[in-house]
Amino acid sequence: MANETTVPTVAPEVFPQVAPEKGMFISLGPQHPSTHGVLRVAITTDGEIVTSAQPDLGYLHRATEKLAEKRTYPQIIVLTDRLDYLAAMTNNWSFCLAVEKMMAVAIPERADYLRIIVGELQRIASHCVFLGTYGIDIGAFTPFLVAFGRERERILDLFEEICGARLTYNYIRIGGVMADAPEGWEAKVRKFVKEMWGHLKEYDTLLTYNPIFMDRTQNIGKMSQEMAIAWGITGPNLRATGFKADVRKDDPYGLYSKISFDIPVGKQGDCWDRYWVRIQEMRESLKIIDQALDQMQPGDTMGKIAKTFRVPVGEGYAHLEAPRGDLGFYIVSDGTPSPYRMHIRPPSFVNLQILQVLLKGWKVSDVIAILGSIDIVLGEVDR
Amino acid sequence: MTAAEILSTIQAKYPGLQEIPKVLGQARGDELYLSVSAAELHALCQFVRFDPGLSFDYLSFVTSVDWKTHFEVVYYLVSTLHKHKLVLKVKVEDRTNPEVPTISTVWPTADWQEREIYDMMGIKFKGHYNLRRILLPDDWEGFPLRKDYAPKPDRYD
Amino acid sequence: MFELGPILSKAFATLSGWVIAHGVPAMGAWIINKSIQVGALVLGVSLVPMVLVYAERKVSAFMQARLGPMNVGPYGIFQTLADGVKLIFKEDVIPIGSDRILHVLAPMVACAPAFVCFAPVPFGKGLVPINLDIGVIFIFAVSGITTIGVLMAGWGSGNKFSMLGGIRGAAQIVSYEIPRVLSVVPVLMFYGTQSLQGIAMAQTGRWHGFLPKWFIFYPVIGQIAFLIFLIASVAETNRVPFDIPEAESELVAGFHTEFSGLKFALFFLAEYAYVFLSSAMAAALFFGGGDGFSAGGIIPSWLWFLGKTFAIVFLFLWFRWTFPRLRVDRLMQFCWQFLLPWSLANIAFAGLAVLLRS
Amino acid sequence: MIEQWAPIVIFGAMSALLIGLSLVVVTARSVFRGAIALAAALGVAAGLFALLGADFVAAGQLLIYVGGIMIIMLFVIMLSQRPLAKLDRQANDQWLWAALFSLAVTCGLIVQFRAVYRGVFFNPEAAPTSASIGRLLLGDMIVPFEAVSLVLLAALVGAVYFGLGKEES
Repeated sequence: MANETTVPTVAPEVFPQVAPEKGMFISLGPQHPSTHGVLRVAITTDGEIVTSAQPDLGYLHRATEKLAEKRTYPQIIVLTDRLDYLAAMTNNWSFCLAVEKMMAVAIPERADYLRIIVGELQRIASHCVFLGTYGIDIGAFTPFLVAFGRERERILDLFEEICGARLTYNYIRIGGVMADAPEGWEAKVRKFVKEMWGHLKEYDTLLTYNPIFMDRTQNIGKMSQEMAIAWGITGPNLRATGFKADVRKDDPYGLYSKISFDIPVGKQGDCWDRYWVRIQEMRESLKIIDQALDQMQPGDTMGKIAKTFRVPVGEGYAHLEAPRGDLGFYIVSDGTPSPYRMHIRPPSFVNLQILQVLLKGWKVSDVIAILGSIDIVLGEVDR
Repeated sequence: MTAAEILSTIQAKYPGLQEIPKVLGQARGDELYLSVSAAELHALCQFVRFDPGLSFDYLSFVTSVDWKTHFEVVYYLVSTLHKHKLVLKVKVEDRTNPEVPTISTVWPTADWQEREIYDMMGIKFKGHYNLRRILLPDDWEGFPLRKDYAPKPDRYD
Repeated sequence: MFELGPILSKAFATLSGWVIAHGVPAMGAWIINKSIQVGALVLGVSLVPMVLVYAERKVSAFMQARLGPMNVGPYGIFQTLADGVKLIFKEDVIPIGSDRILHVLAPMVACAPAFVCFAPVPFGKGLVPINLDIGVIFIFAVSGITTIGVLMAGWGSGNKFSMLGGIRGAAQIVSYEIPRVLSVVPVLMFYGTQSLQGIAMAQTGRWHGFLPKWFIFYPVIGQIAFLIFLIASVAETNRVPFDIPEAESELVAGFHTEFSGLKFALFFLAEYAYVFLSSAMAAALFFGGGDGFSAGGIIPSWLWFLGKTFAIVFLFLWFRWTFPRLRVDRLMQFCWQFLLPWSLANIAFAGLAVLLRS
Repeated sequence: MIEQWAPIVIFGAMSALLIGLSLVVVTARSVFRGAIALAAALGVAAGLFALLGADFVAAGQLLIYVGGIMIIMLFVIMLSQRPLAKLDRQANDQWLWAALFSLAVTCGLIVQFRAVYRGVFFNPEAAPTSASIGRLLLGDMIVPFEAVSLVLLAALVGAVYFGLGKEES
């Protein structure tokens, strides 16, 4: 097209065709056990092979961006809780980062460490849900009740203790966090971290290295690095292709620059790699929590912020590494108490697009394995 | 590359392009902001995507803002190789039939994001292979994120 | 002391004597006796799934760090009963697009053979409902009819997921039937009979005074045969890791997606009855049936038999709550490229062993 | 009395059922229903074998025909037909000739059977037949038995050939 001298890294077959093809048509969802919510995927198959797949969204659309234009900034934090409801902490955090960036307020160090601790706990909780539901997708029921019902429940108990809520926290506020951790909370987190190492070993024997599980997921749904970047894939899905990319390292926010941790990467970007990267990430999160607990000193947890405040005219974009990838908030302010325009860059929505090309050519029974490994939350896809 | 270096690299190829300067007191990140015309957009995107020095291979997001008099489409580009950023802004004056060329042929990730902008703000992306509503029902009237959108009263109003 | 077999045969002899004394012809007495036996068997077979469902819930709960049913009755023992009552009173839905006759008949066709299959099972010494000479083959033959019920359900529901489930089920069951039958052939060759009771009786005795003469303890041949039989039986009963026909995450509920109420309960009943049947067969074929370590002692043979059967049932439950599901093409590959060659090789080994012995 | 009449009654009922099911097979408008009726008819035929004391043949009939061949046939129908498709008459305009031919065959069979008929006998306590069948198949009849398996082998090879040929094109 424009530049003849460059070689496009995006292969032409990457672009999906919308023309309906002949063959058997299967409408997977919106009421199907494996679509993790209300997603519908329209699939046409030629025998066992998928020839086209079109995700159909919007069943959970709640007009968050429009609502935000009518709310004050602190009120919007409540809306962000409902986006990725499995990782509400990082949603709060990302929005607050964007507003704080525009207002240029300083955050007390203790608040920043608390944010890191709850953010990483949230990542573990979210990956626990992934682990459980992916197990169910593959047909193993026990990991679900172990990871979802035992470990995640303990994290939710910790959250309940620190902010009173179990799912929609509204804990991270503009300028700091809602409240300091109650007495003894840090010791409980330490105890949990210690025990979680053992539980992760249990997951490995139960699922990760189970031959049937590996057979179902290895070499299935392979994604190349170029393809992943071109489609804007972020988070564990991108890292599974072997590409070291993590907002916590590339564009450090909070106090992540003071903490040492690794970015686990996969080898070939198949379903098993995507799963394995998440398991490894839980280990890294445990390390981060330990370090943050060590470095945290007593102090204030809220910066100097007026009760009612205005954000200066202008625009700002801040993003962070949510459990599902690069979550960003783009805010345009006209100086009034509510944003003029707020755009959410949702990792699930962007990651989900690749299904259009990723599912093609795989067997029908692999569809579930691939869909589950992308790990989407419909609350964030539809907003 | 710093913002100045990116600007000079781009201006060597497209001398007409101007940076959007930061107004005093305005809140804004330290990314390079460029104003692009709709006609130039596609070629420029091809250039910044495949130029080895710039290599903006990752389109973080595409969005649009309704400024009442005109629309503004915002492209936020990141290079995963050089870790530098670039913001492109396209001004669309025509409110009745706003049109911008698609860049989903450069970054496939723009596919659904452009569809969402079309869905919410009614900006058409010329050359997009599948420009349909994505989140709202196909028979929805109007574009909700426009500032002049008046929701139809339903039975609860 | 507590052997049921002699007591029961005595009781039935007394009954028929009493009936004949009252002027009923011998054939009538025979019919009365058999009716009571069949009634008892059907009742017992219907109760077994209830016990198994409860066991499944409790076993899975303890494997998953939870308690399982606790509310209905002490430790939730009446939960299955309550569920059964619920299923009976549930609305019976027949989808508009379905083939009504097939839809209604399917659960019956799937369930009825499960009851018939228990006829030649030796529940203890002298405790076999009908001692068929072709017992093993009879069970294989009759249980094959269930597959037709599965296919009828898949087709008659008029639902794509059901049909995919039915197709998968048919392919799977027909394939796994072959290694399953072949894995039993060495047993038949060793004992020279097809009667389950005859096989179980032939396994009494001890090697060197302590090791029971069960088929499982024949070196190599016994273990291979049992493993193949166990794996193929899991596949035949559509249980994890071979639950492809009703793969929840892929096919909603497979062939029984459109069934509700009592009709669903019948499919459920059939599944658990077959789990019990396969375990009972394994106990009789490979573990000496009612043969125990204190034969003639305190523990009667029927308790030994039930104990062994439930131990094998536990294996089924354990598999289900541990393994993920195989993919459908891998499933076929496993059957045809692994199980079938090994079961054929095992028959060859067994032939050699029989030749050397004689 | 009852010992004499019961087998006759059971035989009559089963034969009537068999004939009825066979009629359903040829008249059913849905192929699938026809196939199900065929499976049921084969099952009843197994019952007839059992009635005659041929226990092994009855079990074999069930195992191979109902549990094997019929399932494969149903499988093929499910793969090739659409459920809920418009039901159509399954017979074409040659049904009259087919009926006449079947009638002729039936008459021939009746004539033949009359020559060897010795009365219906009901023998539930008959000696097990599997051992003698085994001896026959691997003894006197070994040559035809192996010849039949050769035919099956040829069919398998043919199937593999066609299966491979399809993949190449």
